[in-house]
Amino acid sequence: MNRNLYDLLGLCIAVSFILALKGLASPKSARRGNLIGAAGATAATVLVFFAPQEISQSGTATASGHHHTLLILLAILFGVVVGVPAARKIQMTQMPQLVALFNGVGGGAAALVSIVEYLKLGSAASTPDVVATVFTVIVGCVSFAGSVVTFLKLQEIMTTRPVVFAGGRFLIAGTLIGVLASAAWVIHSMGNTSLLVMGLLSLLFGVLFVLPVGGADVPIVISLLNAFTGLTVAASGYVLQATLLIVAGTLVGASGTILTRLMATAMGRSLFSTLFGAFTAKPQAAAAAGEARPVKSGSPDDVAILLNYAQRVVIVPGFGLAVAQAQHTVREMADLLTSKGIDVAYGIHPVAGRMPGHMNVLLAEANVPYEQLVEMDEINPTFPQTDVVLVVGANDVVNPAARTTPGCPIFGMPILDVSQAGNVIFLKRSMRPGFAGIENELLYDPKTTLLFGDAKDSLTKVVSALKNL
Amino acid sequence: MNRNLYDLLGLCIAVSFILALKGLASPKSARRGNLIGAAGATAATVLVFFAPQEISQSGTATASGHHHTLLILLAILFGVVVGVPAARKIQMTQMPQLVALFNGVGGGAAALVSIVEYLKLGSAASTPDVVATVFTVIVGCVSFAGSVVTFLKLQEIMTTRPVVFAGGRFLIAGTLIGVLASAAWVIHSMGNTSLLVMGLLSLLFGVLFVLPVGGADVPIVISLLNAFTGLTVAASGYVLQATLLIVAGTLVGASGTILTRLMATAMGRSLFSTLFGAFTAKPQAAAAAGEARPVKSGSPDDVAILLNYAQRVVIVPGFGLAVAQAQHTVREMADLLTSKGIDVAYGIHPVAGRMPGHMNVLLAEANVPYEQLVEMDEINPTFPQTDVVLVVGANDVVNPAARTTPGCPIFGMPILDVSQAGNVIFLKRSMRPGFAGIENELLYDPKTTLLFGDAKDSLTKVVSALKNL
Amino acid sequence: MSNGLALLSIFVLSVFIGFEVVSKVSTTLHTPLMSGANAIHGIILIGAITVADRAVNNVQLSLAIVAVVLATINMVGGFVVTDRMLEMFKGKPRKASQTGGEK
Amino acid sequence: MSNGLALLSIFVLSVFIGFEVVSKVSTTLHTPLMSGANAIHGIILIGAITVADRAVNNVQLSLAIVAVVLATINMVGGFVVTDRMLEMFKGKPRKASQTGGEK
Ligand SMILES: NC(=O)c1ccc[n+]([C@@H]2O[C@H](COP(=O)([O-])OP(=O)(O)OC[C@H]3O[C@@H](n4cnc5c(N)ncnc54)[C@H](OP(=O)(O)O)[C@@H]3O)[C@@H](O)[C@H]2O)c1
Ligand SMILES: NC(=O)c1ccc[n+]([C@@H]2O[C@H](COP(=O)([O-])OP(=O)(O)OC[C@H]3O[C@@H](n4cnc5c(N)ncnc54)[C@H](OP(=O)(O)O)[C@@H]3O)[C@@H](O)[C@H]2O)c1
Repeated sequence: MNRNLYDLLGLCIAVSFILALKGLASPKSARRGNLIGAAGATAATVLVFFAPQEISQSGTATASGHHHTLLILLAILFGVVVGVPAARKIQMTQMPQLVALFNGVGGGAAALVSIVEYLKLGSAASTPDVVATVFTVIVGCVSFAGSVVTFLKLQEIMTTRPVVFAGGRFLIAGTLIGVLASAAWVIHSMGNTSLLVMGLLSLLFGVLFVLPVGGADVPIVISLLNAFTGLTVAASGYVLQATLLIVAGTLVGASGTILTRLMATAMGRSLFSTLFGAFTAKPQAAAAAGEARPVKSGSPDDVAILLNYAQRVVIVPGFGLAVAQAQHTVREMADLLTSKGIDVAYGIHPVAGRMPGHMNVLLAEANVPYEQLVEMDEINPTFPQTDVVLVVGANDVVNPAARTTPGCPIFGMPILDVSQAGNVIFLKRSMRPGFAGIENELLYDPKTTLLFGDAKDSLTKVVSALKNL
Repeated sequence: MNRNLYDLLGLCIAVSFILALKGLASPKSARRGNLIGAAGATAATVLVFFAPQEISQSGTATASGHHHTLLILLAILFGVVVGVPAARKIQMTQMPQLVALFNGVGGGAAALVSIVEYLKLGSAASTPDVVATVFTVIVGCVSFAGSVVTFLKLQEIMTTRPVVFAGGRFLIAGTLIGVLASAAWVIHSMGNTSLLVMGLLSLLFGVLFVLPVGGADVPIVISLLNAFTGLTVAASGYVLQATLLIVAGTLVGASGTILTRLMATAMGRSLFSTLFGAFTAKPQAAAAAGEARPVKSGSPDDVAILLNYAQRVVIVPGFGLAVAQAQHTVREMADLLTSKGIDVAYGIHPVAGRMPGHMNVLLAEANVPYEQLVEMDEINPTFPQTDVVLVVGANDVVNPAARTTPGCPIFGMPILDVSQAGNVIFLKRSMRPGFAGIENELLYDPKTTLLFGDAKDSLTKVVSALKNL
Repeated sequence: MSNGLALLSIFVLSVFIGFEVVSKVSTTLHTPLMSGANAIHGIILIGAITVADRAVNNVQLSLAIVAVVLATINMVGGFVVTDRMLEMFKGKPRKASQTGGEK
Repeated sequence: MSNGLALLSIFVLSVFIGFEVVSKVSTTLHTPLMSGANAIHGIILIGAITVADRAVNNVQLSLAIVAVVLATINMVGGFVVTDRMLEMFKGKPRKASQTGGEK
């Protein structure tokens, strides 16, 4: 194929990715956008088999030509066979893990591509090429190893608590220095051993970097690694002289950066403290759970009565809803209330759940119309006119300590101001605190009723109680 | 200077222009953005004198080198001496003219640059270069000639009415064909005569294209020509291989396109009918002015009393405010009302005045805080709670015919729904209609009071009446 | 313009596009944004195919083939799961708001 | 990548940036947007200077010099008038809203 035509098509595919992201501006156009992006990606994959000779040119001209086509096609087929069922079957609560895993394999692929290209170029590589290769290999390996660890944490295959050991921070610093030193060695020697060392050190660094991050901070790390992988792909694009990879990688880099910043802000903490907090934090007193103060706990019937005589109910879903897989039951209850003429809305905190927008996906899965999902800034002024707030498995996002207790880990994080409402009902299993590990004063408030138990069970009971009223 | 460094600086300057436009997202950052853009442009101008030899290379190598530097500096100085005072002294009501003029000279400059480059390349020019040159010359000349005519119209040096003559549309079509034919000739022959013919025909086309456009549609044409000039500059950038020109020109092209579309939408008509409406329109009966129906006209004292006892007053400024230069007097009155404890806001229609956002500029000039300027969509719901609406030299933007009279020229245009308010006061000089030339039923409404006279005079009288109350 | 500079320009402009476009994404869709962006970097697949195609020995080939598998999982899986999520946001609201209308 | 294609890519990406950035411009500032964009295309000045500098005969030189003058007027005048307008939007509001606060 003619080189110009090939590049032109590459540009069109880059545009399709831009359109894919643009589509996400509204739920209406989002799916079409994603399909455009997928079509572009498919077209790119077909197209690359017809790449002009200059691109499929090889260091040693002898082995050039499409000798490995069949093998490549089989590899693609294998990837499809692995990837599609995983993507189809995954539960929406497990999205963070899946994204982490896909991100990791992407980063790994980018690192491998650069390594192969580097091996092939050998001493013919120019310094900028080598620098770009070094960047891709380091960041790709960190992204790969880090993502695998986050996956293990989120799947709870390993502990979700920060893993900190004596001298940990020196080990991390040492590894980082090792990575940088080996990078200099690669650039200087252009050898293969140095590259291998650098790759292994980078993998080690990726692991060490993520280990001390606490379970619920992991999504921030995933998003950061996502941005890194994007930049890696862009750097590979530089080495391979492919505009498409540059544009696509940069778009991902930008989106990862924005999401990371957004999560950090919505959680009221800096990125730095997320990543390195475990080293500096004074170990929290694990918030002596269930202390002697009295709370008002109620039965499903009490809750049903409160709800039944309300005019306006706001449901605040949180991470516990995801854990309990209660999204369908919540919706059933909301429909029941609506059919009784009660005004029902969902108040969505930006970091409720474990990924940005996680609650929206879970509730959309349960067919909740997205118009009922109200963002924090919009729902907060309506709490004074709300009779009952039903907090389903959320804690930190409604904890008034964020406003009142300077120095607590979530101080400064904007919260859903549910204490303004007439009644607050908490569905949770125990008096244990939420992710941030701090006591929630609201649980002891006279207007609060607690319904203990798994959110799904509790909701099922409330639904049948409501039906009997 | 090293070519790579030069190009890198060019990229930075392109970024400065992007930042300049980004700054306009809010009045707070706008001025800084513009200064960044201006700094970028200045840097570019200095930089070009240090361009690497490859760029200042010449077709015939003999004459190369910086021989004309002094002459060029003088030309720049002359341009500054002409441009700065014009920009400093112009009145805000005359902005459309000034923009038209600057746009025209820009288009002219782009056409000249391409012509000179073409003359120099001679037969060495490649076909893509020639095509780009042809595009630049045509669009640049159209933009230049068209802008000059719009300037003459807006300055009222020539009639502001559509100029239509028998066979006009055939002449336009003929000229257009001539332009295209001569373009083919240029591309085919690469000669100078053909270029000259093409340039002259393009100038003629520019004139003929704008002549039939009515005075108040001219801003749309200016915006369109602005977009065209942007594209011309981008095309010159292609010929001269300058990324900076491509980016800058394209940004302008996009902004012109968006503004053109926005104006056309806000006026409720298609771009096509704006440009070619004069050919197809049945001549309107010039809206038999001041017919026999009774209106309620009041004295400045009546108006002052109405205002004085209002709780909330909305001022709707229009083109007449600009004509009467009444912006300062309006503000004086508003301040007076505010000091009496009356709630005052300005309702700004997107196409009030003669340029998009024109009223905002005029009122900002009079120190009206921009927070008081309320956009149409926001102010419309507040009219039922408004006691008095003071319409200062506006007409079409409050004309209910846009809602009620299918087939009238402004039907479908969104309007300020002032008839919902308790009282409506019109300040105008006569019963003549506004730009669209259609009767305004609201003038005959029982809740309407008319105060005839120049807006500035009337307002001055109202102010002194208010002071005496 | 040198090739490197052209690529740099493309990079810089893409940064702006990325930030502008992504900052307009509705907050409701941040999870699909994450997985969609994730899918997009699966485009490294074409890089993997290119290097696999011109691999000259078995080490290169096997590394490249692994890269092809990983990148395919990333790309295909990413788009499929994003589509699955977005499907839930589409169409349904209409049905559901009719339900809302019943009351 | 050929030079033409690099320039085309830059053009296409700029189109996106232009639309994204401009569609975020506050409606209050549409008049300054028009004059500011106008000023930006005055950057054709650098094209005019380039061709003037390498003009080989008087026809070329005089046309190019005219272009320099026109482009300078466009650029300098455009930025100055935009600045003048934006100055009115800046700072003043604070003063004025203090006035509002007096009531
Ligand atoms: N969304 C994001 O992007 C993101 C990213 C990173 C971190 N985070 C963090 O995650 C936290 C999210 O706040 P959140 O309020 O949603 O969650 P949370 O503060 O972690 O609280 C979750 C609550 O759900 C309860 N729960 C757990 N499993 C349950 C079940 N099966 N049935 C009923 N209740 C159950 C827990 O109490 P029991 O154990 O007593 O049942 C707990 O009170 C924030 O601190 C945020 O900073 C969010
Ligand atoms: N803003 C834009 O971007 C733009 C662009 C193109 C076209 N337009 C068009 O321009 C029109 C703007 O509507 P508009 O309501 O602002 O203006 P308009 O409909 O043209 O009405 C202007 C009114 O001001 C009065 N007037 C003129 N000079 C006056 C003076 N010295 N003192 C007092 N009154 C005076 C006129 O009546 P008397 O003659 O009786 O005094 C007339 O009723 C729309 O039709 C719009 O489509 C706007």
